[in-house]
Amino acid sequence: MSTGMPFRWLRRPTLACAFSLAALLQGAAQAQDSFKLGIVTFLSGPAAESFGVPARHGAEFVIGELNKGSAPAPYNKVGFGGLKIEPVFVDENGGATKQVQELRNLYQRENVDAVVGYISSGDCLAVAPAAEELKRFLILFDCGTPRIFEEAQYKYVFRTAAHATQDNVALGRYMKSRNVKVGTFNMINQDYAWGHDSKADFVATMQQLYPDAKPQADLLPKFGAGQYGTEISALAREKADVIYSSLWGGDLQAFILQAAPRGLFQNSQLVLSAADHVLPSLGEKMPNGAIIGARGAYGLMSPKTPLNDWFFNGYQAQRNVWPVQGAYRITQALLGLKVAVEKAMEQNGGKKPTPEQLAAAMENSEWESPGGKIQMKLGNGHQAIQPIAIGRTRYDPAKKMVILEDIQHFEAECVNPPAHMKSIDWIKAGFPGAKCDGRT
Amino acid sequence: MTPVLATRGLDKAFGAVVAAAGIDIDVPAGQRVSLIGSNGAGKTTFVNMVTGYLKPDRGTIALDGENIVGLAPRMIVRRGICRSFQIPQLCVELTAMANMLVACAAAEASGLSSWRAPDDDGRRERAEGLLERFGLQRYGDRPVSELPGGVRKLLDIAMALTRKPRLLLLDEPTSGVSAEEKFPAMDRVMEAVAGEAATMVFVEHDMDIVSAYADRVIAFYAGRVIADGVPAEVLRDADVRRYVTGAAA
Amino acid sequence: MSRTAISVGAVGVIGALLAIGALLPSWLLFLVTMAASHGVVSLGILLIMRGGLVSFGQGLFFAVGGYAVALTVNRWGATDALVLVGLGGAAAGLVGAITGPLLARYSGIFFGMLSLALSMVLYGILVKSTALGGSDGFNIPRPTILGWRLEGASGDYALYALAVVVTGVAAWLCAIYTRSVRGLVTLAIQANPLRVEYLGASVRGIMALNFALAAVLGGVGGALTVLALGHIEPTFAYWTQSGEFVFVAILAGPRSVSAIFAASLVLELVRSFSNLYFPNTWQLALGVFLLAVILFLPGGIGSLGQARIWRRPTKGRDLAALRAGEAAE
Amino acid sequence: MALAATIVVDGLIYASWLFVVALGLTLVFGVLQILNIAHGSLYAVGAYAAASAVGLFASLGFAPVFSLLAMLLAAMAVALILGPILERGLLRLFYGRGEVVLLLVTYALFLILEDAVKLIWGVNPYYVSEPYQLFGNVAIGPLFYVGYDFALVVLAILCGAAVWFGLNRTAVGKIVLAVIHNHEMSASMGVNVNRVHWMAFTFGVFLAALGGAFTAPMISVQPGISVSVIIVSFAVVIIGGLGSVEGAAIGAVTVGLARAAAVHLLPEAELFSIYLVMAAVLIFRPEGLFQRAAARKI
Repeated sequence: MSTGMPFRWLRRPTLACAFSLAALLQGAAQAQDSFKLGIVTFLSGPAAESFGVPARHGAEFVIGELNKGSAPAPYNKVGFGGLKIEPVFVDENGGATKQVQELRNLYQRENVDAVVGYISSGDCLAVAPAAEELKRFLILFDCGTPRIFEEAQYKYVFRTAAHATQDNVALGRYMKSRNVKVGTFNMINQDYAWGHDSKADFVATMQQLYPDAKPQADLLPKFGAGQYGTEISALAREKADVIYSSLWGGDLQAFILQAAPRGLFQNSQLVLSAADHVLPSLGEKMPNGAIIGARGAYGLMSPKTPLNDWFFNGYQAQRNVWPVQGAYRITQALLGLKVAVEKAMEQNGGKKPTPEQLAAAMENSEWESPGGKIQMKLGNGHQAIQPIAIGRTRYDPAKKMVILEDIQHFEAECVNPPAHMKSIDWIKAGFPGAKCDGRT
Repeated sequence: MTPVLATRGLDKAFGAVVAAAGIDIDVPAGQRVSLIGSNGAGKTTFVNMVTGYLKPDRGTIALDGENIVGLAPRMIVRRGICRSFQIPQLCVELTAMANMLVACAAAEASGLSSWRAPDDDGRRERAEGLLERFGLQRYGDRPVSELPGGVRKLLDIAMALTRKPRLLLLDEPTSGVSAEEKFPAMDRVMEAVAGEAATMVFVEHDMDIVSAYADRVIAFYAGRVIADGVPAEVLRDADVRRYVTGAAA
Repeated sequence: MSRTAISVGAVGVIGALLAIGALLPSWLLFLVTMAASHGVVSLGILLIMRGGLVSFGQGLFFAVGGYAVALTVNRWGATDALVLVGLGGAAAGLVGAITGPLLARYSGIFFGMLSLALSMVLYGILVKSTALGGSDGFNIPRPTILGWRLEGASGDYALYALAVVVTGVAAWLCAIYTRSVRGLVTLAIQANPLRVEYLGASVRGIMALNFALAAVLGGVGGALTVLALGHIEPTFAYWTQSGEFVFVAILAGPRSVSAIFAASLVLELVRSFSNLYFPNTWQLALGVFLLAVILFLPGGIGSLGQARIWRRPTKGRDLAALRAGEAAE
Repeated sequence: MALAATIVVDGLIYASWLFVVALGLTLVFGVLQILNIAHGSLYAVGAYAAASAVGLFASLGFAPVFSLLAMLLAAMAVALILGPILERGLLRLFYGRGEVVLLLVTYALFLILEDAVKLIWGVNPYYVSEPYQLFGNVAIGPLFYVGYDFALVVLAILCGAAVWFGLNRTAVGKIVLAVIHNHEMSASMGVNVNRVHWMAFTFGVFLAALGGAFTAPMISVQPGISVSVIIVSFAVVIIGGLGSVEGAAIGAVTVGLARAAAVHLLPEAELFSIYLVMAAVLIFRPEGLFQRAAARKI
């Protein structure tokens, strides 16, 4: 009899359909020679330009280099421990409900081995318990809220970047060390959690470092407002030594474009907690002398190391612009994940690690990144601390770009709380245990 | 005996236009009253005041001796005054039967019984009976949008009758009905109304219809009653001939 | 379809879905849970829509139900899912009972816009409430059912079963309701509110009750969503969320209760797959899909072989009839 | 007093911006009975087009003052291309399906345009800085304003006056008013309703694009700018009364002043101010501030 006979039933359409449906429901089989990595970042919406797309470009550059094995030591092994990295990109735009659903789809339908993602704090809060519930490995790479590991404990969830507390503590310390006079300060922050939290951290820091400084205008334009004329009048009306803002992206750009011609920055020192990402695009429109943070030692404030040269120059060659915060942060996440995978593989005899093995390898680990050393010291070894730098802007007509000068680097322990202490309590207690310049 | 409807001193003005001035009308039970008058004479205003659509500036309206001024239309309906409309007010996408069921059920659309099916509690039988009485049973399953104008007119009146009203007000029951259908249609209406033992007031322009079907005629001019009596007398009245029927010229 | 047939059908469908759920892969199970939890909110819009009005503020009740549940869990430690779903529905129903009579005075686009404004005021309040996590919201632990904590794969299934049973019962009740005296009079209100008033019914009263029932359904949807998601945030009350509920209702068409859930599921699937296959242009793909459905299925998904209630189909008429309020003369 | 003056000036500048955007929305609603959610996307397209046009003019060596012309031409080009295509090619297919269906059609359009803009212009920001400094600075009391802000006020007044004059004093305008008043009757009287529809929609697109074009110099043109415009311009139109030019003006001034007062006096409340005004107006004047009962629209 013909050998085809046993498979004849396959030709019957219903059964074939059922068969392929079953295959679909099972999902693609997990490949053993590659590491499938879900990457979630804003590809549309207001955060795409500032953070999401630079992060995607950073990921593409780093993954390309890693898969070729051409990253510098100790990252010169191909892919993750020899496994080729296979990224699946998902847009973070669309709200927390959608993110939880898509995270599940990534793990359960696309069978990714790990997910690196999330810029929005709300999304991070929402997806962390979902990954924990599924017992799958998740790295949060960018979001700022300290609440994630201060309010809950996770086994499978890590954040490889410091939370937002260091941005504001470092700003305060920088002003203090540069003897910036702060009799009064005005604030303008977006009316949502990032703006509220940043403001609270900044005010608390100022109370410690400048106990006599008086807060004045406290403006809270809504997210994406675009028109700041009224706010600028209010800021100009109540003259203050310092104007603090945690605005970012398009909102920050619009605010600067509208405020600079009205002379707002001539009388007040502008202090921005997260602004390096607008420097390449704003260029000469960025006021000189603004004190800005980058949420890490990133971009123009990054340290001079071979690792950073590889990243900075490689990215710039590929994208024609220097890398900003988003690109750095995803890079430190990917390198941390690489270290963890390779460590786990050393211990399990070279197999692709399980989420449990990955989590064990990641916990309390340390690794070098282009922006400096990342240490998983908080949240029971799940939350990173990292060095940060603050600098002042100056437009350099010769280079046709904004440069940062008078840069000061802060060690991670100087601007981050110790383990088991909530950040806001730490600030209000006067930064106990902070180690600056190697001293406590 | 208390009249079914009694109005005293009804006044209504729209700016400078007087639509009703000192209207006193008593309608005893069982009477068929026709309201006549030229356009703008105040007939429809009278119907709208009695049914609560307009509130009179002054005066009282009593149903069986109880004042109903200021009540919402639905409360007046529940007390027993129902009406039809010059332009039939139907749910055109629903079938004729569904319209009748709505009419049977509407006043019960509160309380727990409103969760029961529309066909229950004898409503379907009631609706079928009325459709039959108006000769509309064959249209029951057709959406109203497909029905001719004369049928819509009758359906509109049938809906007003579902609640066994004490007083039925018909606003121009034969307008838009072709000349040859008018009398058969009115025959149907009178027969059905008689079956429900309702008192009836109808606005009408066709004096042949008025003569044939009304027990009593009330003529309006400029918001006032200018004549009131049996049809033959009123239609002979000089003022009525001058201002209403136009036969004087 | 008679009411008995509907009831038998409802039991059958719920049973079948419970059985199917055991075979579904985990990601799809969760997606269906979300689709059901959101669909039940759109079911409320259907109730209002049959009376000729469309609410663009159901996010208000979705959020009230969700926050009521999440706060009860976090502040008072109640964890029983059944109790919590009831609580979410009751809280939203209470708010609906207060706002319903106010909103029932409005017709057409004004009703829609006022409901939208109210939901946006709640959104603003929630964003401002730092104690509730502000715009980031907060998380709640997995609930329990009769003392059993819903964890892992079996927990996922239990949440799916909860959503299927609760929304199934809600759909069954709505199907009965639309075939009741009130349901029929609601349809008549859509066509001719004046006449309904002249038949002795209170149009505002009926619409206010429909609105309160829709609010309960919104709250139940919010509660189910929060329990399965484990997270709540102010975007529950944001206008885009409310708009999505309306979209599902329109996608389903005004005729059928079950079509709502089909529409909700289709929307979730399309969004999910377009997000994966076109990460850069998923909004475009979604938009094209929505246009295509509105264009080629004017009666909504429900017009695909569905028993008609009290009316004959006239092409394209149903949606025209959604034009709120105006009496058809 | 100085504070009150500041609030008024700030409020009026914001109101001018709102008015230009809301005017197109209310006009489109008046004529086509469409509450156009994609209006914000058309605003964004206008901003992007202006950025490209100003860039082109600059590269051709035109003086900066011509950048205003470039922005105007950009808005016109957007309107003439997108207006007829969207109205004839898309919206027309859904007429007679009710306000809500059309609302959702424009929502789908909004989603499509969001990504289409990204495909055409990418995600990098564009700046149109040339026009912003054309008018220098103006000092009012102790505060400096950018002269361009007042140019926006002039633009708003010009737009409002042109639309009002066009509707009430020209033959075409009277036809449009007739269509607004009664579609069926004007069609039966021989008015080419189709033509009025696409022309009115195109003009609405023009106003949206114009608003975007003239806002472009003040902002960084990038993805996401459309969303914030939609709801505030909805609020303006609802507050003023749907389909009314005067209403849009009153609504814009109301919202502008309310917001300015909130920012200066009670910044915590800025987020709600617009919705509270909108809810209050709807509760006390359901048809909007400027809609006479059963009055004709516009």
